[in-house]
Amino acid sequence: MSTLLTVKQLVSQRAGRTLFADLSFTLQHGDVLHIEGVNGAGKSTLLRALVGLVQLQGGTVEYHHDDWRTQLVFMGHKAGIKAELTALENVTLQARLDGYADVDPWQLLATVGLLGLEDLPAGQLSAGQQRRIALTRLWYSAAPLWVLDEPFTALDSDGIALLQQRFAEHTAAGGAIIMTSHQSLTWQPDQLQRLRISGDDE
Amino acid sequence: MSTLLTVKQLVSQRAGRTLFADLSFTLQHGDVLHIEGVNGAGKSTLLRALVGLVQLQGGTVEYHHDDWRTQLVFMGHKAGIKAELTALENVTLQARLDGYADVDPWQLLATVGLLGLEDLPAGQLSAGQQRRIALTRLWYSAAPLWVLDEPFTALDSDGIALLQQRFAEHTAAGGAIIMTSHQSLTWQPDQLQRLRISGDDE
Amino acid sequence: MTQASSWTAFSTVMRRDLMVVMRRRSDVLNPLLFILMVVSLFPLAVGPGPDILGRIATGVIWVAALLSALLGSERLFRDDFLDGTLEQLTLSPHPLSLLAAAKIVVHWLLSGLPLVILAPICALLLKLPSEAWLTLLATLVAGTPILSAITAIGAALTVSLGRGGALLSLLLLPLFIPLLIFASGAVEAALVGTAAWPQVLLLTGLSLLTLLLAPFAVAAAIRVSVN
Amino acid sequence: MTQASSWTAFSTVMRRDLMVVMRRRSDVLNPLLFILMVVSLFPLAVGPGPDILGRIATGVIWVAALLSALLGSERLFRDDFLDGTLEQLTLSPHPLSLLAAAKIVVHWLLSGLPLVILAPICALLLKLPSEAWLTLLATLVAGTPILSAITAIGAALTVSLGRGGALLSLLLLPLFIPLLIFASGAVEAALVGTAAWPQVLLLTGLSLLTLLLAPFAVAAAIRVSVN
Amino acid sequence: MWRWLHPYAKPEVVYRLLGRWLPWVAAAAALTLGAGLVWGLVFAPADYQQGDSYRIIFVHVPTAMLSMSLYVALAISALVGRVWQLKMADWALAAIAPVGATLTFISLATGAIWGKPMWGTWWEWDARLTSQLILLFLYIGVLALYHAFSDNRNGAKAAGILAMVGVINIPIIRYSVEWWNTLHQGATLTVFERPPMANSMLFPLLISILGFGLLAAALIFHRMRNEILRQELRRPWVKNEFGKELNEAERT
Amino acid sequence: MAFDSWQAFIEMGGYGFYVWLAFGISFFAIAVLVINGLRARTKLQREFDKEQRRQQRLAQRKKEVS
Ligand code: HEM
Ligand SMILES: Nc1ncnc2c1ncn2[C@@H]1O[C@H](COP(=O)(O)OP(=O)(O)OP(=O)(O)O)[C@@H](O)[C@H]1O
Ligand SMILES: Nc1ncnc2c1ncn2[C@@H]1O[C@H](COP(=O)(O)OP(=O)(O)OP(=O)(O)O)[C@@H](O)[C@H]1O
Ligand SMILES: [Mg+2]
Ligand SMILES: [Mg+2]
Repeated sequence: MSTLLTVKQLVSQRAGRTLFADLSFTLQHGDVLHIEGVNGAGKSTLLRALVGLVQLQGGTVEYHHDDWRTQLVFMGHKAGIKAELTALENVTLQARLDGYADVDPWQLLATVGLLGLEDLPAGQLSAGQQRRIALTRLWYSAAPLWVLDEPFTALDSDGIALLQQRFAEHTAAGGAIIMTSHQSLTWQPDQLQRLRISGDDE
Repeated sequence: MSTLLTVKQLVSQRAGRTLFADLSFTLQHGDVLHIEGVNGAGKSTLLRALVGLVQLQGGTVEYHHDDWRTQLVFMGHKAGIKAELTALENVTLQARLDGYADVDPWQLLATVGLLGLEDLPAGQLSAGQQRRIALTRLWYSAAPLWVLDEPFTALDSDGIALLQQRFAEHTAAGGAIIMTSHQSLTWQPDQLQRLRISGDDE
Repeated sequence: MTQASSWTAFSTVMRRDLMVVMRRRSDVLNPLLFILMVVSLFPLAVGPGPDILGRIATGVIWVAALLSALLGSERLFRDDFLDGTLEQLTLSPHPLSLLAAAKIVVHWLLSGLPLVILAPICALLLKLPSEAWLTLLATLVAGTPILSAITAIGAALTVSLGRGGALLSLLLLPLFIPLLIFASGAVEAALVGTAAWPQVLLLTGLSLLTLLLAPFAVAAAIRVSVN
Repeated sequence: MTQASSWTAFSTVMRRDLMVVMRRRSDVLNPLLFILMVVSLFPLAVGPGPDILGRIATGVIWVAALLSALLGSERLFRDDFLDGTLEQLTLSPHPLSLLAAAKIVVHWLLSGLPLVILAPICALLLKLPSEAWLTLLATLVAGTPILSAITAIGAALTVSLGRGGALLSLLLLPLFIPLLIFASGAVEAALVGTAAWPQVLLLTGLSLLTLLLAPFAVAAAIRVSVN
Repeated sequence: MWRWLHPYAKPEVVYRLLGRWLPWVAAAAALTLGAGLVWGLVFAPADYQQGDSYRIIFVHVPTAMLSMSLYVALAISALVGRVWQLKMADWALAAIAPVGATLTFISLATGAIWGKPMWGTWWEWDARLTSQLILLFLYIGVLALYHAFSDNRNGAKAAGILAMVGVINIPIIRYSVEWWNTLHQGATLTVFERPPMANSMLFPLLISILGFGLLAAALIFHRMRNEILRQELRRPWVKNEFGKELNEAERT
Repeated sequence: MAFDSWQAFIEMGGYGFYVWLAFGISFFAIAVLVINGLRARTKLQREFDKEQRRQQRLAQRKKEVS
């Protein structure tokens, strides 16, 4: 399998504390990289740095694709949906922004179990339902690399199972996933890497 | 043990769907009530109704104490802390608003493992650390009834263990807890009730 | 909870909101500078003739008041709503109307007070004849609390998505107009030499009435929004 | 991603923002009401003499334009920042400056366009002599986009701060001043009968220049704020 | 170019270098400024038109001149900071802004005071005065924005963007104000045209200008050092720097 | 020397108030700037001390834990 991403000697210092130093890894197609660490270890910082949202103090992140932004789905702690818009509108607009103009939002909503709720403003949906709206992105996107920060937050066990099933499909099709989760995976990926950030030792 | 709360025949209809109907229970001192249900079942709605944030379509909630607001800690999906203020300021101000003017914020921060981060604006802390700030409330409050919506969100396993230990102390001292959680408890309370809301059947 | 601790809650809400806006001591200056800038826009816009400036001075200063009230309004409850602080306030053992009053006071401290403080300088910059200064100040002292109270009601109503709320707040905005009429009428009276006190008295009465009732309206609006 | 899909992204950002605002109807109408209030305040304050009113009319209308741009500014990025939409925009495969341009357009549609539409009514209310109407309209059409562009820069810079409007206005008002002066100068010229077109042309040029450069500044500012 | 700058961009190196220069620049500033001002105040002859009031010129003109050039310097360091990602440019930005703002304020204040005897009014919405006022506002904006961020690096970036936008605006402001003013009223109150100045006045003025320049440099150096410390406070090298002082302070 | 006496120097040919006010304000402003810079340094020193103490607290706590 070919390499998607090479990360070399990343250093992050935040407010005077060293979160991680000399962190390197490579990511192949089909890989799942599970980043672990206690609260405040620096997992989110690392993910955000990988997608270019945060500047680190050192190191390089190298994508083996010219137009790397199109190769990427990032989902952070915040869902990134608009509370004022309905689920349907949110999905449609999100897909268009991501560059997929011809998705079928109804199909997507059905997949994540939101059928029948498509006309409510997202702000009135339950926490898990709001996350599900954002997660629809994983069903239409063709990007090989998913960078997901705590994707299981607020999901019920059915939701988690559904998502892991999608993960399995994605990696089987050659996609790669970098994720954090305080809940352990119930699914065993073929190519699982674990990376533990020990934010404690200063 | 005496009764804290009696709930009779609650009915909730939202946007035309019936979330639950004829829901009744009583809560004794020392009880833990775990409310279960899929995403969108109506768990948060129920909790918010119990504390008076939401008006339901029917039923009664009866507190066996005159000044019930002082008997209560509610924590919802949103942490309720100010991103602009430091952890220390957040804890101090939150305690004062709750009516506990003489808490030791340093001690509280140490308990939840935020020592050394007290001077950073809360918005710059990690997701779990922000939740921990909000959770300090459970260490100083003398209220017997805790109503907690997904208290384990964003916490690492140490954090969850810490919180469950605090739960055990609280119930041992006669307190009661109503909570929701998609993660199952690793702690076995003496007086555990489970309430399943099946939002599915319309 | 005793009376005393309700007072603590009041001051805590106030302190918290002020701290958010003023992380640093120098932030205190921001509202003041803002007023100065708004006021100096007009001479630049209409040209520097003193006769003209003096005549529009009242209008300018009151527009500044209006603007600074409206600019601060959106933040008044929106951030609290989004981060969950608002629902915690609702659940506080203290009367919500008291906490709402604290919000109104904060809003006034950040938008009304700077104007009251700077009124003399503004009057100077705008070349308002000196016989009207006191009256201007009096109208500001009496009138700006009304601005804050009404904006707070509007902001509380619109904070969540409720469309009804949004429309209601539109109904509130025009309530400013009588205020503006009374205030500029008073200064005008002082300028031409007739007695300005009836208008000022009226404003003061209105102000007291509003301040008395507004906290309850705000509290009710918050409860609707949180639901 | 092809060129065409970048255009889709542009229009999607615009559509989304407009839809959000339309859900909260008061957000649309508030700026309009504000402008009308400002404009109707001055006849009250200075008394109904047409000579003075006419002379200050341009200034008042332009100041109203500045202020209504400010009023809409907080909303521009704050909610996006808080709910995570802003970071998604940053990660979009389309150039961020293009999406920033969409934001600028939305801001203009909500604060500049209403003014352009209301200009005749304002001119009437303020008794601006009719020979200057066209020039006024021309300056508004050419100038308000600059307002929106600069406001967007300021809003993007301050979005992560949560300090409220005073700081933002502090940054923006000095940058607005040349615009104010050029525009009121042009109308003045039309009033005294000299040619106004050089100024209008200048404004148009400035406008184009700003619209060309501002998206990049906004994009840079967003990246700083998201960090 | 970048390579060459690189070793100097090391915080501790810059810090020590500035520390070495600071006493010399400060001494030179004190000397020239003292000489220029004493010469101007005591020895230069009175102006035949303005009498002794013209002596304000020895503060007013140097500060007015510096106020502009410092803003340009501010914008340049912002640009350098953005393009080459040099930390040093960020520190310079943070150090220049307060100095520039103060000098702008001084030129405004002295101008206003001078205007009272000369024109009979403290303030007039005159072109030069107005554009100077706006310059002060621009400075204040940059400062306020910089300090609003709790992370100084982000603060410097944000303030830098604002400074660059502002510097594009300066000529426009200048031009607009000049033009606006001449339209509304005759050129009655223009700041007087450069008269053929006698050497006895010109020399002290030039020396004062030099003096104020050196003073600004000294102040900027000092502030840059503070800025470096603020951002490197938790680095080991600062421990050496400060720890020593700490121990000394504890002993006494 | 442009002045005959100390008195004349203070009076500045009738413009004494303006000249000295201008110089006074200038001096005051620069003094504020200088003092502000010096105080910033002492404040940094204090912050540094605070940081040291924070580190100590942390170290102590870590010892307690382990
Ligand atoms: C608030 C009032 C004033 C302000 C803001 C002000 C501002 C300025 C500015 C910005 C400059 C330009 C420096 C340069 O081009 O490098 C300047 C120069 C000058 N000002 Fe003023 N000024 C004020 C009042 C006065 C008054 C009242 C006088 C004397 C009657 C005066 C005399 C001068 C002179 C002689 C120069 C040098 C001219 C030149 O080199 O171009 N200023 N002032
Ligand atoms: N903008 C910032 N400025 C300063 N420090 C920051 C900033 N963002 C994060 N930090 C610090 O970096 C550390 C790591 O934060 P991060 O969000 O990466 O943790 P995390 O591993 O994702 O934790 P969690 O499991 O709670 O999500 C935290 O201690 C936090 O204080
Ligand atoms: N303000 C509201 N207006 C209309 N419907 C609402 C409102 N709030 C919630 N609902 C509906 O009520 C249902 C239950 O929501 P609730 O938040 O109680 O679910 P939940 O059980 O807490 O789910 P989760 O596990 O995702 O947190 C959802 O389907 C939602 O659409
Ligand atoms: Mg995280
Ligand atoms: Mg829920």
